[in-house]
Amino acid sequence: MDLLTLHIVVPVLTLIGIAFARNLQQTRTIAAIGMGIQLLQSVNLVFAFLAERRGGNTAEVVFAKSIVWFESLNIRYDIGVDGISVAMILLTSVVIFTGVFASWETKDLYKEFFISLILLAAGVFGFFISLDLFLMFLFFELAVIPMYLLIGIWGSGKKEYAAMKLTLMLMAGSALLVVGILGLYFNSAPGGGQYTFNIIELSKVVFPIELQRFLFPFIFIGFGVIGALFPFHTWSPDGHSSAPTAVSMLHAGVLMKLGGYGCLKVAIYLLPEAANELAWIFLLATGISVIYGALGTIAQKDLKYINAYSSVSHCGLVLFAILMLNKTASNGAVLQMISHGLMTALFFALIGMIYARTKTRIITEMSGILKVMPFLSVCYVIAGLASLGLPGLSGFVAEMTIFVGAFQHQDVFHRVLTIIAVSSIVVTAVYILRVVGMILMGPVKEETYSAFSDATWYEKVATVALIIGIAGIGMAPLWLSDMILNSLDPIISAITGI
Amino acid sequence: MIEGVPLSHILVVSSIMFFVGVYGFVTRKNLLTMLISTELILNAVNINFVAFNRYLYPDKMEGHFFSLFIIAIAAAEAAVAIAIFISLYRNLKSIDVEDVDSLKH
Amino acid sequence: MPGLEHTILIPLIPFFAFLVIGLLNKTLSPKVAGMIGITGILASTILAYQVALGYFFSFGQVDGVFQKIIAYKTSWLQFTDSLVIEMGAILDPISAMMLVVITTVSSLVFIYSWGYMKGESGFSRFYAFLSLFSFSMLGLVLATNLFQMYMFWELVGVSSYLLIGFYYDKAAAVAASKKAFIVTRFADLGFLIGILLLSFHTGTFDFQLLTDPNGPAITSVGGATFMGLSVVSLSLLLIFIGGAGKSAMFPLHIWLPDAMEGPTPVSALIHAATMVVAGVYLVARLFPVFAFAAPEALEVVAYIGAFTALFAAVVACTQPDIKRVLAYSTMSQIGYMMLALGVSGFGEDGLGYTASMFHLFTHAFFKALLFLGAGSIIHAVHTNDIFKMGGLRKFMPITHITFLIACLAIAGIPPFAGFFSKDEILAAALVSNKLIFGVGFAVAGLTAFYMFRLYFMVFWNEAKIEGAPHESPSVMTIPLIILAIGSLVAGFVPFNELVTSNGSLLATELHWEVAAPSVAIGLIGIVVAMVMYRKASNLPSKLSSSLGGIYKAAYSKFYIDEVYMFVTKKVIFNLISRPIAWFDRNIIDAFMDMTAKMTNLVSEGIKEMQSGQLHYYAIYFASGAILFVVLMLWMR
Amino acid sequence: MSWEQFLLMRHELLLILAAVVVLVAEIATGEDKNGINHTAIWLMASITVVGFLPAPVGKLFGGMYVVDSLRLAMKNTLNIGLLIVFLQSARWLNSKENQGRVSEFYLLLLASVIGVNYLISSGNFLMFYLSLELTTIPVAALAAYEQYKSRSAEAGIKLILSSAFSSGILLFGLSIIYGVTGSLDFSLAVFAGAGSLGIVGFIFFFSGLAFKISIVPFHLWTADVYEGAPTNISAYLSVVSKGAAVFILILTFFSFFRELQDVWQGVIFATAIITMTVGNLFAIRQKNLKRFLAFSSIAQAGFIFLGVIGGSELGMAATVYFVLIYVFSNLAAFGVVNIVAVNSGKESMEDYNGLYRTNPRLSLVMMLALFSLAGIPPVAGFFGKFFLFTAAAEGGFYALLIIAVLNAIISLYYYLLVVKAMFINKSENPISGFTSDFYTRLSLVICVLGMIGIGFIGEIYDYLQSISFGL
Amino acid sequence: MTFTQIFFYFLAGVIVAFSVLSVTTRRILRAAVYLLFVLMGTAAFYFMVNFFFLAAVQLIVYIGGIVVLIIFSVLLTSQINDRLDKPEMAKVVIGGLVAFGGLIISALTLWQYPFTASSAAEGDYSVAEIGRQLLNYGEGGYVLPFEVISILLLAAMVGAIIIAKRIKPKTDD
Repeated sequence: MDLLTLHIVVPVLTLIGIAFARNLQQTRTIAAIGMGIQLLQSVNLVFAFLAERRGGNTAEVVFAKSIVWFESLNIRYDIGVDGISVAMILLTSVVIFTGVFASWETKDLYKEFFISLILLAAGVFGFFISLDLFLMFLFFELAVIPMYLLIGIWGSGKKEYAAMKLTLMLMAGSALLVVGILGLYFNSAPGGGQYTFNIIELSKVVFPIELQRFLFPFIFIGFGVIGALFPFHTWSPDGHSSAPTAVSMLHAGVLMKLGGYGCLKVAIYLLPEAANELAWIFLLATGISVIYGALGTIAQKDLKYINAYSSVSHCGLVLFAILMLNKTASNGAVLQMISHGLMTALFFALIGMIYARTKTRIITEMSGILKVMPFLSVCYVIAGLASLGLPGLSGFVAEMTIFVGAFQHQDVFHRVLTIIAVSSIVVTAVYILRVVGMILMGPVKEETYSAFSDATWYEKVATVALIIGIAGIGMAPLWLSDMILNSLDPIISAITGI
Repeated sequence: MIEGVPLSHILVVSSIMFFVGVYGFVTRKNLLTMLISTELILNAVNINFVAFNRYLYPDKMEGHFFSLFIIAIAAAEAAVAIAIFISLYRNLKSIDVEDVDSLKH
Repeated sequence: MPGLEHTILIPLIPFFAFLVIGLLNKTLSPKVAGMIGITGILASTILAYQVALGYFFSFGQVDGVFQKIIAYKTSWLQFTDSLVIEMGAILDPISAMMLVVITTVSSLVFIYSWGYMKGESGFSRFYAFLSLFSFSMLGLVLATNLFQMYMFWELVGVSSYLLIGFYYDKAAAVAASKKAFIVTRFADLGFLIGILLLSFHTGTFDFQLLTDPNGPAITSVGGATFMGLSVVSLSLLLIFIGGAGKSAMFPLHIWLPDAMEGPTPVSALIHAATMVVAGVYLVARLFPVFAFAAPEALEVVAYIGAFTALFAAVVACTQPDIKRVLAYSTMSQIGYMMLALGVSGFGEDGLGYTASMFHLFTHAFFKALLFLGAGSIIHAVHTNDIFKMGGLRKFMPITHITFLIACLAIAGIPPFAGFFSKDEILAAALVSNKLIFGVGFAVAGLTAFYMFRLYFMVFWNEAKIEGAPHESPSVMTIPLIILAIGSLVAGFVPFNELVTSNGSLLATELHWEVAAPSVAIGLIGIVVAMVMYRKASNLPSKLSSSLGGIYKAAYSKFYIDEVYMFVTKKVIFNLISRPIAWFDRNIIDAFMDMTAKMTNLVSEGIKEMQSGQLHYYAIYFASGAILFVVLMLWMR
Repeated sequence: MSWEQFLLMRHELLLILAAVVVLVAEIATGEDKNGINHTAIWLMASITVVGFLPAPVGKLFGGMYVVDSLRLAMKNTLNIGLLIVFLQSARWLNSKENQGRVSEFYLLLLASVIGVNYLISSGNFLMFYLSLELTTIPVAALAAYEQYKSRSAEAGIKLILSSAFSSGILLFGLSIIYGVTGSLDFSLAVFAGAGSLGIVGFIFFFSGLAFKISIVPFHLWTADVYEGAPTNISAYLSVVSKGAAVFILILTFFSFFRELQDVWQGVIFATAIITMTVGNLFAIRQKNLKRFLAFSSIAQAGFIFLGVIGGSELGMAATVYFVLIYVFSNLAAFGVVNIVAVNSGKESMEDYNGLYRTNPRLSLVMMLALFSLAGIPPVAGFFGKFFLFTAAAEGGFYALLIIAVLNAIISLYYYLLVVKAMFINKSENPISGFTSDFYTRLSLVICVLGMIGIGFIGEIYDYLQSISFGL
Repeated sequence: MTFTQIFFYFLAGVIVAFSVLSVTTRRILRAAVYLLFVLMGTAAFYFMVNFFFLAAVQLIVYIGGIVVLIIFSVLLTSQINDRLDKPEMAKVVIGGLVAFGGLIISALTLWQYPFTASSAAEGDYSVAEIGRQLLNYGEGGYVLPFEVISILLLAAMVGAIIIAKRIKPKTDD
C-alpha cells in the first residue's frame, strides 16, 4: 500500500482497534499507539518527500496514484502530495497525536469519543492527500460531521447550540462548495472529452472569465467559512468554547486549515483570473477580520473565547495572505496555517488542562497559576509568545512572511490593508499579556489552588510535542519554507500567467 | 358519432361534470358524498374517453376499453373506501370528514 | 569572514546557558544555575573583548578606514528572491563598541546579582532570563540586516518583559511588564512597517547595502514620495518610532519609569546601560541613510531627543523614588544621544555621531554604576523612597564613593567620563542648531541638580532609617568599584579615532568655549542641590509650593500616563473592543441565529397548510394543478 | 405464449405465485400464524434473488408490457424494499392484535408490489393506470389495517379518498392526452401540435403522479397517512410506492413526454423548489418520528427531481441510484422506528432521548440512516445526493442547485435533531434496552450494508448509467 | 335540429343538472339517487355512440353495484331524514372558485382545440369483438390488463374484508 493511502488506513485500523477495546486504558493506549504510528509515518513522509525532491522529481505532486472509482463520471481516487500538503499532514499528525493525550482522562463514552476524534482526523488526512475534488469534498464533510457529536456529547456550556451552529454553518459552506465544484466539473472539457474533478487537470483548463466570476465566490466562501472568513466566523467562538479540549485543538488546529488550504489550492489555483478580480472584496473582509478579531478578543473573559477570537484573527491572516496572490504571502499563509495550528492546539490543550483543575475559564476568576502549576504556565506563556509573534517561535516566521509578502503590492489599497493587518500584532500582544498577567501572574487566588498538581505525564507529552513543533519551526524555518515555496510555483504561475 | 353534435360540446359537458365533481369533493362533508363526487369525476373522464374514441379514433377501441377498466376500478375503489368508512364509523361513530382531522400539522 | 566565525558564539553562549538553565530548571540547584549563567557571560565577555580589540587594533582597519566586516552569515528565511533574512554577525566600530559595553555591564550585573538576588525563590529563573537577554542584546548589535535586528529587537523586548515581571505575584510588576511590552510593541509596529517600506523600495534588508552611500537605499529611491516626504524619510521615521519606543523617547517613554518594578540589577543592565540605547544604536546603524537620504528624519530625531532630554530632566527633579529618578535620568541622557545623532552630519561633520556613541559608551558605565549603587542601597534599606533614606554615607562607604563618582560623571564634571562625551555633544549641537544647544545646556544644569538632589538626600541629610544598614557584600561592591573605575577612565578612550560616521579618523579637540559654561552650570546645579538637600530644610517644599502647578505637573510626570490610560482603557477597551465584541455577538452572530429563527417562524407559520382537513388537501391539489396549467400556458 | 415470454415477466409471475402460496398457507395453517411470516419472507427473499439473475429483455402484449435492463434494475430495487418491509413486519404481525390477519397483510402487500412491477413495465397508459391503482388500493386497505385505532382508519380514508381524487385528475389528463395524441402507447405518442391542450393534459397527468411521489402541493396526504398507518405501511409507501412513481415518471418523461420537455422542466423546477422547501420547513417542527420521516421523505422527493430535470442519461442514472440508496436509508430509519414502537409503543422524538445509552446499535443504525438521508459521507446518501446535484448542474440549473444545497442544510438540521435526541440528550426514563427479533436485525444489517456498500462500489453507479438513457 | 341533437342536449342538461344537484343536496340519499340519474344519463350517451357493451357495464356495475353499495352504506351510517350541515362558506367559495377556474381553463382549451373528426371507418363494436380483444394477448389485445384488474379486484376484496370484518383480538387466557 502506498505511503499516502496508509495515512487513511492507519486511522481506520485504529478505529477498528478501538471498537474492540474493553476499557479506557486499552482504548487510549490503542489510540495513542495508532496516532503515534501516524505521526511517525508523517515524519517519514516528509523525509520521503524531501528525498524525492532532492532526487530531481519536479512533478507538481509526488506519490501520485489514481484508481478509478466512478468511471462514468470520471471520479477517481486520485491522491498525491506537494510540499503544502505534506506540511499540513505533518501538522495534522502532531495535533491528533497530542489531542489523544490531551483527552487521556475522558470518562464518558470514551470509546465513542476516540472513534469520533480519529474519524475526524482521518477525514482531514484524506482531504490533504486528495487531488480529486469529489474525493476532497467527501473527506471535507467526513471531517466536519464528527464535530457535531464531539461537541454535542462531550462538550460543555451551550454545547448543543454550539454544535448545531458549527455543523450547520460549516455544512452551509460545503453546500456552496458543491455548486462551485460542479461548476468546475462541467466546464472542464471545453474542447469536448471527458469531464474531470482532478485538480491538476482542471488547472490546465482555461475557464472563461464569466464562469470564474460566478464560481469563485462559491468556492472561496465555501472554504472560507471553515477558515473563519468574516462575517461567517461566528461558529468559531461558540464552537470552540463548547468543545472538549482535544476537539478544540483539532478543530482550530487543523480543521480550520482546510479552509485556507482549499482557498489556495482550489479557489485561487483554478480560478486565478476571478481571484485577481474579486480579491479586493475578500481582502477587505479578511483585513477587517484580522484586526476585528484581535480587538474583539480584548473584551473576552473566557479563555476559550479569547483563543477562539484570536483564531479568527490569525486565520483571517491566512486568508488575507492567500488573497495577496503572490508567492511570499502565500508561503506565509501556509506557514501561518501550520504555526497557528500548533499554537492554537497548544493553547486549547493548556486551557483544557487548566480548566480541569480550576473548573473555570473566566480569567477574572483566576490568578497566580504560575506559582502552583509552573509547567503548564510556562507552556502557556510560550504559546502566548508564539501567538504574539515572538521571533524564534513559529508565529513570527509566518506573520513576517505574510507581511513582507503582502507589502509587495505597491498600491495604496493593499498597503493600507497590510498596515491594518500588521497593527494586529500590537493588539495581539495586548490580549495575550492581559491573559498572562491576569491568570498566571499575580498572587495565588485561593487556598485551594495550592492543592493543584502540575502537569501529568500525558499532559506533558501533549504540550512538549507541540512546543517542539513551534520552536522548531520558529528557529529553523528554512526547510519548511523552501518545501512550501517550491509547491507554490504552479499556483503562482497560474496567477501571473494571466 | 352523433350527427350534428360537435365533439367540443360533449367535452364541455364532461368538463362541467368533472369540475362539479371536484367542487363536490372539496365541499361535501359526508365521506359518502365525497365518494359520490369522485364517481362523478370518473364518469366525466369516461365520457371523455368514449367521445374521443368515437369522434377521433373510431377504428380502434382504446378509449372504450379504458372506460371499461375505469368502471371496474371505480368499483374496487368504492368497495375499499366504504370498508374503511365503516371501520371509521365504528371508531368515531361519524363519517363526517371534518371529524377526521386528528392527524395534522 | 574566515577566522571570525566564532563571533557568533558571543550571543550563542548565553543562549545555551539560557536553554540549559531553563530546561533543567527543576533539577539544577539555584547555585549551579547561577554559576552556569555567570560562566556563560564571562566566556562571552572574553570572546567579545578578543573580537572587539582585534577589530579595533588589528584587522578592522583597511587604509585607515574601519570596515564593515561580516563575520558570519547564514540564510534563515527566504521571503522573495532578494529579501532574505540572514542570521549573522557584523563587525564595525559601533557593534564592536557595543559588544564591549554589553558584555562588560552584563558580566558585572551577573556577578552583582549573585549577591543581590541571593535567596530569591526564582534565582535560577532570573539567571535564565538574564542569559536570554544577553543573547538577544548581543544578537541585536551583531545583526547584519534590518530583519535580524528586528527579531532580536523583539527578543530583548520579551526578555525585558520577563525580567520586569520577575516578581510576578506583585501586581505593580505585572502591570509594569505588560506596559513595557505593549508600549514598545506599539513602537515596533512602526519599526516593522518602516522595514517593510524600506525593504520594498530598496529590495534589501542588508545593512551593508542599505548604508552604502552609493547603494540602492540612498541613491535609487529619491523619486517615490508620500505626503511630501520621500519614501526613505517616511520609512526611516517609522523605523525611528521603533527606536524611540525602545529608547523611551517622548511620548513613548511611559514604560521606562514603571519598568523599575523589576529587580534592580535588571534595571541597571537593561533599562540603563544596554537595551534602552538600542534605539540610539538603531539610528546610528542606519546613520548614513538618515544623513544622505532623509535629513528631515534626522531633524525629527534631534528634536525628539532634545525635548525628551529636557522633559525627563524636569520630571527627574521631582520624583521621590530613587530608581525612578534614575530612570528619568536615563531617558534624559538617551535624549542627549539622540540629539547628538540628530544634529550630526556625515564624515567630516560627523562629530555628533561620534559624540553620541561616546556618550552611549560612557553613560553605560556611570548609569549602570548608579543603578547598581541604588540596588546596593535598596538592598540595605528595603525602600525606594529617597525621603525615607538619609545619612547613608556612614553605613555604606563603598557605595557612597562609587555613587558620588557616578554622579560627578553624569553631571559632566571633569575629568569624569561624562564630561568628555557631553562636551562633544554640546559642541556638535552648537555648530548645527542653537536652540538644541540651549536645551542641551539647560539639561546639563538640571542633570547636575537632580543627581545631587538624589545624592544628598540619600547619603547626607539626616538618617531616617531605623537600625544600622550595612554595606553590601563584596560580590556586589566589586562590580561597583569596577564600574567606578570605568566611569573615571572611559572618557579618555579616543573615540574620534575609533568610532566615526564614515570609519575614518575624525579630528576633534576639547571645546573649551562649550565645556567651560557647561561645567559651570553643572557646578551651579550641584551647589543648588547641596543647599537645598544637604541638610533637612523646608527649602524644597517652599520651592515646590512656589512653583505650584508646574511642580505638580512634573511630579505627576505631566499626566502622560493618564492620557495613555484614557486611550487604552476608555477608548480602546470601552469604545472599540467592547463594541466589537457586542457587535459580533449581537449583530453578526445574531444574524446567523436570525436565519435559523426565521426558518422556524416560517415553519410555524405555514403549519396550517397541513390542516388535517381532507377538503383543503383537495383544494390545494386542484388549485395547484390549475395554477401550473395557467403558469405553463402563460409561459408559452 | 412461450417459456421465454414467461421469463420476461418473471418478477410479476413469481410474485403472483407467492401471493397464491400465501393464500394457501393461510388455509393450511392453524392458530399459529408465525409460519406464514417465514413463508412469505423467504419466498420474497428468493424472488428478490431470482430477480437479479440475468434474463432476456423485450416487449410483450403488443407493447403493453416492456422490460429492459433499466426496468429490471428498478424492479429489483423496489423488490429489495419490499423484502426489507417484510422482514420488519414479522415482529409486528406477531402481536396479538394482528395475529388473525397475517396472510392478508402479505397478500395485500404482494398485490401492491405486483402493481409496482407492472407499473414499471407498463408500455401504455392503460397498464400504467391499472397498475398505479393496484399499487395504491391494497395499501389504502393496509393503512386502515389497525382497525382498533381510529388514526389508522383516518389514514386509510385520507389515502383512499385523496388517491381517488388524484387518479380522477390524472385520468382527466390522460383522456385529454388520448384525445390529442390518439394513442395510449408510450412509444407512439405524437405531441407535435398538441398545443395548449397537450399542456393541460400533461399537467393533470403530472399532478396525479406527483401525488404518489408526494410533491408539493399534491403531498398533503403524506404526513397524515404516514403517521396514522402502521409503520411498515408508511415505510412501504415512502419507499416502494414512491420509488415506483418516480421511476415511471422518469420513464414517461424521458420518452412519451420528451417533446414537452420545456413544460415539464418548468414544472419540475418549480415543484422541486417548493417541495424541498416545504418538506423541510414542516419537518423541522415535527415531534412524531413517523410524521417527521414523512416530511423528510417529501423533501427527499424534491431532491429527486434534481435528477429528473436535466433529462439526461446522467440524471436518470442518478435518480435510480438515489432511489436505490434511499430504499436502504429510509427503510433503516423506519425499521428502527418500527421496532422501537413495537417494543415500547413510543414514537415521539422526546422518547428517543438517551436511546444510545440503552440501545446503542439501534441508535447507530438510525444515525447512519439519517446521515445517509442528509447526504453525509461516508454513507451512500452522500453519493446519491451529490450525483443528483451533478445531474442538475449538468443541465445548467444552477439556481435550482443553490436552493437545493441550502435546503440540504435545513434538512441536516432536523436530521441532527434526532441524532441529538439519541446521543446527546439525557432522559429520566429512557426506552429500556431490548433485543430485536432476528428478522428486524437482518433487515437492519441489510440496510447498513447497503448504505455503506453502495457508495463505495462505484460499479453499481456505472452499471446504472450504462443502462440509462437520456432525451 | 335533428332528434339525436335534441336528445343529446336534453341528456346533457340532465347530466349537468343532476351532477350539480348531487353535490349540493343536503340529503345524502338524494345525492345518491341524483348520482344514479347522472350515471343513467351517461349510459344513455354510450348507447347513442353505439357503445352498447359499455353502456350495459355502466348500468350493471355502476348503477347496480356502486350506487347500491353507497345507498346501503348511507343507510348503515346515517338516518334517512338526516340533513347534512351546510358546507362552510369558505370552502364553498374557494372550492367554487377553483372548480370554476378549472372549468373555464379546461373548457376553453378544449373548445379551442382544433379536433379533426376522423374519417376512418368505424370499427367493430360488437360484444364478440370486445370479448376477442379482451382475451387477445397480441397487438391490441387486453388480456394483460384483464389479468391485472383481476388481481386488483381480489386484493380490493381481501382488503375490504379485513377492514370491515370485526376482529376480536386474541386474548391470552
